[in-house]
Amino acid sequence: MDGLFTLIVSYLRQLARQSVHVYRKDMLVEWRSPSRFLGVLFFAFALIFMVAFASNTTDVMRRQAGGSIWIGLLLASTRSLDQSFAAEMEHGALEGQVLWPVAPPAIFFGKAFANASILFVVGLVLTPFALALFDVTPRGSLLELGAFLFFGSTALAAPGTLLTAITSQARGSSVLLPLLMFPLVVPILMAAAKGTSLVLLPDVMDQSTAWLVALIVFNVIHWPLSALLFGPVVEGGTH
Amino acid sequence: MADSPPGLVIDDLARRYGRRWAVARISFQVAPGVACQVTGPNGSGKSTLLRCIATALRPHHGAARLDGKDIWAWRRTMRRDIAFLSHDSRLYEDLSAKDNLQSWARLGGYSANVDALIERVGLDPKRDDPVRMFSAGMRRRLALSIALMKQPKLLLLDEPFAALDPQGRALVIDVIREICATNAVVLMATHHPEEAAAACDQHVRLESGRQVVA
Amino acid sequence: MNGIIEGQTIFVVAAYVVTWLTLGGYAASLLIRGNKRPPEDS
Amino acid sequence: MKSFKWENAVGVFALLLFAVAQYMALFTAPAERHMSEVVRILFVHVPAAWIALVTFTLAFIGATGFLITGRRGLDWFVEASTEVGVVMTTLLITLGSLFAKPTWNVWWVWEPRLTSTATMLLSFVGILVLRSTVRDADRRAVFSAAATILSFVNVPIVYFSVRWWVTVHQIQSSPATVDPDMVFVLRANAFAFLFIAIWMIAKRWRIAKMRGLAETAPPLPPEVTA
Repeated sequence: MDGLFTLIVSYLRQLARQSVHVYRKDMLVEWRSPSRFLGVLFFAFALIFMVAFASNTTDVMRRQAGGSIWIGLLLASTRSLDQSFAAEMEHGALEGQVLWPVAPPAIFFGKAFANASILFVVGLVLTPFALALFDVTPRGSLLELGAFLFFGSTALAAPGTLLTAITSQARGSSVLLPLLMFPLVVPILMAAAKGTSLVLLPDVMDQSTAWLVALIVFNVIHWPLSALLFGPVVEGGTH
Repeated sequence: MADSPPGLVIDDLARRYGRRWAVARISFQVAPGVACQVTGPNGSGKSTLLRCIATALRPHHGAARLDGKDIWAWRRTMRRDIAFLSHDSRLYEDLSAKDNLQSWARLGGYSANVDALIERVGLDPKRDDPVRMFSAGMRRRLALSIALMKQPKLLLLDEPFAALDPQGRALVIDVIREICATNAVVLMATHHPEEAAAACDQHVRLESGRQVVA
Repeated sequence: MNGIIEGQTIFVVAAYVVTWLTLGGYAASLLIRGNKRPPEDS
Repeated sequence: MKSFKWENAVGVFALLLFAVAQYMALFTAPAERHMSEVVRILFVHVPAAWIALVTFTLAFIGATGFLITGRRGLDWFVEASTEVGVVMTTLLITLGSLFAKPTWNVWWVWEPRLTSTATMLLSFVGILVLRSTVRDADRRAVFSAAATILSFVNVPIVYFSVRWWVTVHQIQSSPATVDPDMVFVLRANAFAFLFIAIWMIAKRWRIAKMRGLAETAPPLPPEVTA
């Protein structure tokens, strides 16, 4: 029993170590090619602008602010996921990692967390801009707003990373990813948008915390499940 | 199953794509410390054979064994000691040569001397340039240095001479001899049998997926 | 006859017709596809 | 056909049962007091809902089994049950709309059950599109198994999150004072749908098998004699 315990602990430590290295590598790639990140950022900005143009009154805009931010982040996430896997597929680096002594869940955790980080940063830059544009003064705490951005980003990144690993190996990936991803992230989008709106607008019944808990629960479900499925997906050609 | 001799044993290996058998009925052995070259026209199944041995593809029939162990069944541990230089360079365009090597070393937990490796493949002056600026031959050299990092027991080279200048080809021959000296197995697919003969003692020829028995 | 609005019967008719058409159509497609040999290549 | 196939017996039985059950649903079942004739829609709507869930559950079980065992038969089963599930869910939503219009006077309500059903349909349609996009049989099988598991797990999550969101909506519970005759007719239709679905999945499985074998099972070439 003790032996098994040590074995599990050493496996988890190795998994954590490898995940950190995958994460560092991904962030380094992002850091060395800032134009990709800026592209995603301006894509999100443009979307927010379009939403603003399409809404007819300031009052409607104000109430839609939370939802608009998350629509912008969701669409931006499909761009950034696509790009992050394009870098992997360009010279077969993803296959290289599979053939390297790296546990597939570690590849998943590293990449998914890198994607979540990028999304979180986009959210951090985008939100003040959106608030100014929609003329909203947040009523709730900024810390809670940040928590929604963080857990919303991680919740989107987990299934997004798994599905991009699938679609980047298929033809016509740019159409397939939204097709598979959007139905899956309905609850995440809803919790994030609803919660963010409650932080921005007067939250008389203090419901925002419940939505934050919901987002964390989605994370707890999606991260391990996607990590388990990632191995077979990246080794798909080998079966 | 009869117990396998040490080194690489290919036992009636076959792999298909869709309805087509890319390779079938391949059987040969390579003893430790020996380099073997695989030749054959384009599309004869050289790459498929190497990819099967490298655990990038599961054989649909038969097996490849290294020191008596089925490579596919033991792939999780075997991957630590099998190095594979494929057509894909496994490089990240935006990272420098050094960053690329360092990332791969950290990922696999290999304590490699990255600077020495870069020097070994002759990319010393370019170590901090992004791979985007590299020529095909330089990428090939860098990919080779990634494979060398593993200090492999089995080195698989898929057309290592491609895009390389004469010095580069001499480097590959040098590397093969060096790896063989560590009692490892080297298997390379190539279109240059004369050049490869300088380092290879064994020869397997494929034609449309079948082994040509000499 | 204790119906509230006579026009509602049309929804019942529509529902059953849709059901028959969907199930029947799909079953027919299964039978057709099942009898078609796939193209033999090489 | 050359040999007897068990599913054809099921199919004939399903057809007879379906004919009887539909006749009862249309003509002999008593119309409910408040909603009059419209209640007859429930005799097809509710079975479609049950069977749609059953087929997706089967797809989920098949997908999990495939990832564990790697048996190709299970992949064909995933393909079959997903497609039948998509047909059933499309029918279910159409019938739901036809029931909602005369009773709630709208075609669509943002209500937990409807929203989660629509999400489920979209997810599984996406999986069928994915299957049609991936050429390589092995990859196709693994990809769709992973997507099926993810989508199936997501359905209850959507359901509960939407329910949490729209707590204002009345829940269309089945009336406690249901006529036993109605329950019988409902069950008869549900079983008819179940057997139809079994026949459809079996038929679709054979098509998937035929295509799968045509795609990837040539015999190993003979030994070369030196």
